[in-house]
Amino acid sequence: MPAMGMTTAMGDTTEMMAVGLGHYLTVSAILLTLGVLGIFLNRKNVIVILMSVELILLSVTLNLVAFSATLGDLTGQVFAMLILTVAAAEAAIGLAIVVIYFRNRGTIEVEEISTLKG
Amino acid sequence: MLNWTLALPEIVLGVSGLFILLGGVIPKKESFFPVSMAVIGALILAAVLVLGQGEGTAFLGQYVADNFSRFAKVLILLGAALGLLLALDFNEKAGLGRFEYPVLMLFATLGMMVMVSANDLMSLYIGLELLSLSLYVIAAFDRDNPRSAEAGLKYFVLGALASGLLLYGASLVYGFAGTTNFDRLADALSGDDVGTGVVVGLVFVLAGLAFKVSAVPFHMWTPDVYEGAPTPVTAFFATAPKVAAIALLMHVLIGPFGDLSAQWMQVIWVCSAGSMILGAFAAIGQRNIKRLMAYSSIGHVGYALMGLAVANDTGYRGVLVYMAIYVVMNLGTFAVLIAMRRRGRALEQVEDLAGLGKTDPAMALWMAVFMFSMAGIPPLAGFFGKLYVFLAAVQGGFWTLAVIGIVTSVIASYYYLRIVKVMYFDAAPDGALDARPASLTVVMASTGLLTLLFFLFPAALIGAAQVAVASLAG
Amino acid sequence: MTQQMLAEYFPILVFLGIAAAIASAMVGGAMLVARQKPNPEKLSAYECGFEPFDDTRRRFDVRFYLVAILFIIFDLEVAFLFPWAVALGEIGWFGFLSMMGFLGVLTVGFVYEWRKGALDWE
Amino acid sequence: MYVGAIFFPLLGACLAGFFGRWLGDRASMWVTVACMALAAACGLGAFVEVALNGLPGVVPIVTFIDVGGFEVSWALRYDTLSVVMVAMVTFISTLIHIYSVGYMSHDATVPRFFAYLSLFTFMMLMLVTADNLVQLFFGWEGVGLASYLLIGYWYEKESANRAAMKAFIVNRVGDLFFMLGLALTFWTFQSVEFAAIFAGVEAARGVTFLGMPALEVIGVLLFLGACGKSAQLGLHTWLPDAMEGPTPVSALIHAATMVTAGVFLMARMSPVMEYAPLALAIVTVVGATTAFVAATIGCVQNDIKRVIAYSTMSQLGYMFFAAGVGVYQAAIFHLFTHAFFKALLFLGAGSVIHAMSDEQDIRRMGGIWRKIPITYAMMWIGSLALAGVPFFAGYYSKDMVLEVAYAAHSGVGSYAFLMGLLAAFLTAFYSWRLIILTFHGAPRADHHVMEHVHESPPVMLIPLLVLAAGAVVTGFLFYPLFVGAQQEPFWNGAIYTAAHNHVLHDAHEVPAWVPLAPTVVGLAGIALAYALYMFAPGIPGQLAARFDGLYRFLLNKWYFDELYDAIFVRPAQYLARAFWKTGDARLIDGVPNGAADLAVQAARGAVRIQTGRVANYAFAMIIGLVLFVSLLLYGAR
Repeated sequence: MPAMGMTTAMGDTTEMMAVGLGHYLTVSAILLTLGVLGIFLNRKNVIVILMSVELILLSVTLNLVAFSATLGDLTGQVFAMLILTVAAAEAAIGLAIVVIYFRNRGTIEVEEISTLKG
Repeated sequence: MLNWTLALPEIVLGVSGLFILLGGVIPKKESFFPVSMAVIGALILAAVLVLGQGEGTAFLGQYVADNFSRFAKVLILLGAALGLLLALDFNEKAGLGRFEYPVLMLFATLGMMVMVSANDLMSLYIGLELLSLSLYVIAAFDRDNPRSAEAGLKYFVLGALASGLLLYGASLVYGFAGTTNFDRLADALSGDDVGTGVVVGLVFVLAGLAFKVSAVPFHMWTPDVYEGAPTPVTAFFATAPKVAAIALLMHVLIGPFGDLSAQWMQVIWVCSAGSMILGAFAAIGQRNIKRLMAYSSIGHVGYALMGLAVANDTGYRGVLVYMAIYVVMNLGTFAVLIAMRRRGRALEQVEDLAGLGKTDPAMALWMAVFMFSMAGIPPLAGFFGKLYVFLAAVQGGFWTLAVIGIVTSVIASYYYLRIVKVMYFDAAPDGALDARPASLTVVMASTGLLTLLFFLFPAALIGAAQVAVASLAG
Repeated sequence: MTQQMLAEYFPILVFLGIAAAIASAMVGGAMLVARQKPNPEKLSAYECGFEPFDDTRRRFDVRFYLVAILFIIFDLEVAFLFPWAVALGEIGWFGFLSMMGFLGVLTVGFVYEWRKGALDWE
Repeated sequence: MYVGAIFFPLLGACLAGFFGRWLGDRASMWVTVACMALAAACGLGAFVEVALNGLPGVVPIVTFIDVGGFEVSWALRYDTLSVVMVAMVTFISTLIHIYSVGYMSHDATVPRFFAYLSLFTFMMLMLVTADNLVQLFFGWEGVGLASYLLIGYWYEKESANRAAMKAFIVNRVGDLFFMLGLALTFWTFQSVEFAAIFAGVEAARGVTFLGMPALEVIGVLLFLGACGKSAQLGLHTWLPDAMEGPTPVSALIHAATMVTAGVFLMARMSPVMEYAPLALAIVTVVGATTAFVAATIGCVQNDIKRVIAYSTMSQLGYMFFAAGVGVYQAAIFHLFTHAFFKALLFLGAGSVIHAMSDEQDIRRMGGIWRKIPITYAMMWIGSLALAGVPFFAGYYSKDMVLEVAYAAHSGVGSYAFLMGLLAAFLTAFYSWRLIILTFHGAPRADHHVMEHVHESPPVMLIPLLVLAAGAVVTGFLFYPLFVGAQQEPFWNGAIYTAAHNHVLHDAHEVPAWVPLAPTVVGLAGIALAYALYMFAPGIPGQLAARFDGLYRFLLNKWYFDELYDAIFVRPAQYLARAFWKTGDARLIDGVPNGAADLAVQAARGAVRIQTGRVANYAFAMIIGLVLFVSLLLYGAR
C-alpha cells in the first residue's frame, strides 16, 4: 500500500474539488438507506430483497474501504474482503432458500410470505 | 502471537466437521445415525478440550480464551449435543434423516464458539455468519414443507438485514475509533468524550446482536421461525445460539464498550423491559406450543438482559446463571414437545397435551417441573435464575425494571400453569401418545433432575459464573 | 491524498473520453451517411439463418442458478488468492500453509457437491 | 433431631411419591405416617430442648451462595417461635396422616395423596424454620404449590380444578406483595438474613423509600403478602373454595399449615413491625374486620365444611389483630390452640361426611347423634373450644386476644375489641347451629343414607380423641408459658417487644368485665342457637324470609366474588367487546380471575403486531434502531 500522506483528518478541505471521507460516508449511508427501504417497501419480489441485502453489504464495504484509506490502516480492507466472500455465501444460501420456497408455494411474492403469524 | 494451540477446541471441531462431512457424503447409503453419533462425539471431545484450554489471546489478538468463553462454550457444546440427541428419532420419523443435519449443527456450534471467543470485530463477524448461515439452512431443512421453507426464508431475510446493520455499525466503530481489536477499542474509547459516530455504530452493533438474542424490538422473527421450523430445530434455536448471542453481547458490551456503559445501559434497559412485557402477554393466547415457547423465550431473554442492564458484576453473574438454567429447562421442555406424537403424527397444539397426567405420568411430571421452573416457582432452578437477576437489579437501584420483572413473571406463570392444567385436568382427546424413544427419556430425566435438584448444589454453577465474570471484567 | 489518488486515475478518464468519442463518431457517422431502406426481412432477428424457435424471454432452467451459485462461491476464493500470491514472499510458510488449509476446506466442499451430483446436468 | 423434624416429611413424600407404585397403597401410607411420627417425635424433642430448656440455635445445612454483597444460606433457625410451630405442625400433621389412612382408604391414588400431604408439611416446616426471608419465601411458595396440588387432588372434578387455580392465583397476588416486600427489605438492610435485619432495625428507622418510612412500607407489603396466605379480607376468596380438596387437606390447610403462615410471618418480623405503627394499625383493622365479616357469613352457610372454613377465617382475624396491637405472643397462642380444635372440627366433619355417604349439606343431615356418638362428642368439644367456653383451650387464647385488644387503649384496638366480641357471639351461634342441624332434629336425609350411617373406624377416631384432649388442655397448660407469667423466659427473645409496648402487661390488669365478656356472649350465642334451631325451628326460616336482603347478602358471602367479578372481570370483558367485538370467553379457560382476562386482551394486542409479513418485521427493527439512536443522541444526556 503506498503511503497516502494524511492519516487522521476526516478529509482534505484545502482543495476545492476534494472528494473527502464525508462524501464516501454519505454515499454509503444513501446506499444503506436504499437497501433498508428496499426490504420493507418492496411488496413484490423476494429477489429484490436479496438485492437490497447486497446493497447494504456494499455500503458497508464502501465505508470500510473509505475509512481504511483515511486511516492508512489495512484492517478495513481485509474486513471488506471478508464481507465480500461471506456475502457471496449468504447470497447463495438465500437463493437456495428462495428456490425451496418457490417449489413449495409456487410464488415468491413478498406479500404471500405470511402464513405464519399471530 | 499466534498461539494457535489455544484455539485447539475450535480447530479440532472444524477439522472433524470436514472429515465427518466427507464420511457422510462418500458412502452411497444415507448415514444419518452414524454421522450424528460422530458429531456428538466431536462435540464432547471439543468440550473436554475446552475444559483443559489455557488462557490468553491468539491469532494476533483476534481470538481470546478465558474463563468467560470457557463457561459459555461448555454450555453451548452441552446444549448442542443434547439438541442433536433430541433430533435423532424425530428426524428419522419426519423424513429428515439426512446426514447434513448433524453436520450443519456442528458448523453452527463452531460458529458459536468462534463468536464467544472473538476478540475482534472481524472474528466476531465470521463466527456470527458461520452460525447464521447454518441456522438459515436448518430452519428450512424440511424442504418439502411450506412452513419450514417460510420459516427459513423469513429468518434469512431478517437475519441478513440484522447482520447488515451489525456490519454497518462495525464499520462506523472501526472508522471512528481506528481499530477493530477489542482491547485496542477499549483503550481508544476510554476517554470521556466519545464521538457520536462511535455511539451510532454501537447502537447498530447492538441491534444486530439483539436480533440474535431476539430481544424486543428485534424479536419479530422468533415466533414465526420457531413455529415453522421442525421441532428439533426449534429446540436448537432456543438453546445454544441464545447462549452464544448473549455471551457475545456481554463480551462486546463489557469489553471494548465498557466505558460507554452509560449509553448502552439505556438501550439494554428498554430491550429488557420490552422483552419481559411482550413475553408475558403475547404467549397467553397461543395455542401452538412452539409459538408459545417462542414468546416464552423472548421473555426469558428479557430477564437475562435485566442483569446486563444493571452493568455490574453481580448482574453479569446473574445473566450467566440465568442462561445456564434456561438452557437446561428449555432442552427438557422441548424433549417433551418432540415426544408429542400420536399414531405417528407430530403434534404441536397445547390441547394435544390433554390428559398426559394420566396417559404418561412420568412425562407429565417432568413437563410440570419444567413449567413450574419457567414460571419461577421455588425451589426449582428457574426461581434461582430469576432471583439472581432480580437481586442484582434491586441492589443496583433498578426498581422499575425489577417491578416489571416481578409483575410479568406473575403474568407469565399463568400460561405455564395453563399447560400444567391441560396436562392434569383435561380429558385426553383420543388415546395415549406413541411410545417415546429412549434418547428423549434420557434428555427429559437428566434436565428434569437438574432443574429439580438445583437447589441442593447451586454453589457449583454460581461459583463458575463468578469466575467467568471475573475474567470478563478483567 | 484523494487528490493524488484521483490524479492517478486521470489517464483512464482520458481513455474513456477517447473511446466514447470514437464510438459515437462511428455510429453517428453511419446513421448520417449510410442509406437506410428497411424491410421486414432485414429487421428480423438474425440467428444463424433460422427463425427463432420460441420467445427469447422464457424462464431459465433452475440448474443455471445452481451452477451460477456454485461458481460464485468458488470464484471468490480468487479474492484471497491474489493478495496471497503477491505477499507470499513475506508471509512465509505459515502463510502458505494457511492458504493450503483454506483450499483444503474448499476441496471438501467441492467433493461434497460432486458426490451430491450438483455438477451433473441431468 | 433438629434436622430430622424437617426432613422426615420430605423423605416420606419422596418415598411415597417416587416409589409409591412399588410400595403399594398400604405400605406407602404407613411409610409416610411413620416418617411423620418420627418428625413429630423430633419436633417434640426440639420443643423441650429449645423452648423449655431455653437453648435456641441455628443449624446450617447448605450455603447457597456466598459471594458479592448477597449471601443466602439454608439454615434451620430454631428459636422458641419456630419450635412452637415445628412441634405443632408435625404433631397435628401426624394425626391428620393417621386419620387419612382411614379416610382415603377407598381412593384410587393413595400414594400420591400421602406424598402431597407430606410435601405440604415439609414446605410448611421449611417456612417456619427459615433463617432468612428468601428461604421463608421458598417455603411460602412451596406451601402454595402443594396446596394447589392438594386442592386439585380430585382433578376429575371441574370445581376442584377451579378452586385449585383460584387458590394458586389469589396466592400469587399476595406473593407479589411479598416479593416486593422482600426486595425492599434487601434494599433497606442490604441483607435478607433475619439476624442482620433485626440488628439493623434501629439504624433503618430513618430510612425512607419514595418519601415514606421504609419500615412502614415493608410492614404493609409483608402484611399484604400474609393476607394472601392467611385469607384476610380482600384476598380470602380462595379459602372457602379450597374445601374442594379432601377433608384431611382442609384440616391441614386450616389448622396447622398454610393459613397460619401469615400470622407466623407477622410474629417472625416482629422487630420490624414494632417500628411500623401505621402498618400495625392496618393489620389490626383488617384483622378485626375479617373476624367479624367471616363470622357473619358463617352464620348462613349450609355446607358443613364451609361453615368451619369461615370460622377459620374469622379466627385468623383474631390472630391478626392480636399481632396488630403488638402482642404477637397472644397471636401465636391463639394460633396454637386453634390448631388443635380446628383440626378436631375438620376431622370430625370429615367423619360426619364419611358417615353420611359424602353428603356435605347440613340441611340434609340431622338426627344422627345416637348413631355416631363419639364423633358427636368430639364435635361438641371442638365447638366448645372454638366458642371460648371456659376451661377449654379456646377460652384462654381468645380471652387473651380480646384482652390485649382492649388493653391497647387505642382507637383501632377498641374497634378490634368490639368486632372481636361480636364475632365471638356469632361464632358460638353458628357453631351450635352446625351441631344442632347436623346431629339433632328429624333426619332429613333419605333412608338409604340413614341406614348406612356408621361410626368411623378406630384409625380415624383415635386422632380425633388425641386432638380433643389437646382442645381441652392446651389452653390451660400453656397459658403461663405463652402469655402468662413465664412468657419472657419462654420466648427468650424470639418475639420482639419494643420498649414502648406494654400491652401484654396491661392486658393482665384490665377491668373484671373484660375477661368475662367473651364467655357471656359465647354462652348467649349458644343459647340463641338452641332457641332458634332446637326449640323453635320455624323461626330461622321466617327470619330469612323477613330479612331477605340481609340473608342473601350473607349467603352470598358479602358478594365478594360478585364484586371481583364486577370490578375486574366485567370491565375487562366489556373492554374486550368494545375493542374487538367478539369476546372469546373460551380463551380464559374458565379461570375465575379477572386479571387473567385483562391479560388476555393485552396478549391479543401484543400478537396483533405479529402480522407475519417480513416487511413489517423489518420495519419494526428499523424503528427500534432509530429509536435507540435518537434515545442516545438526544435523550438522556
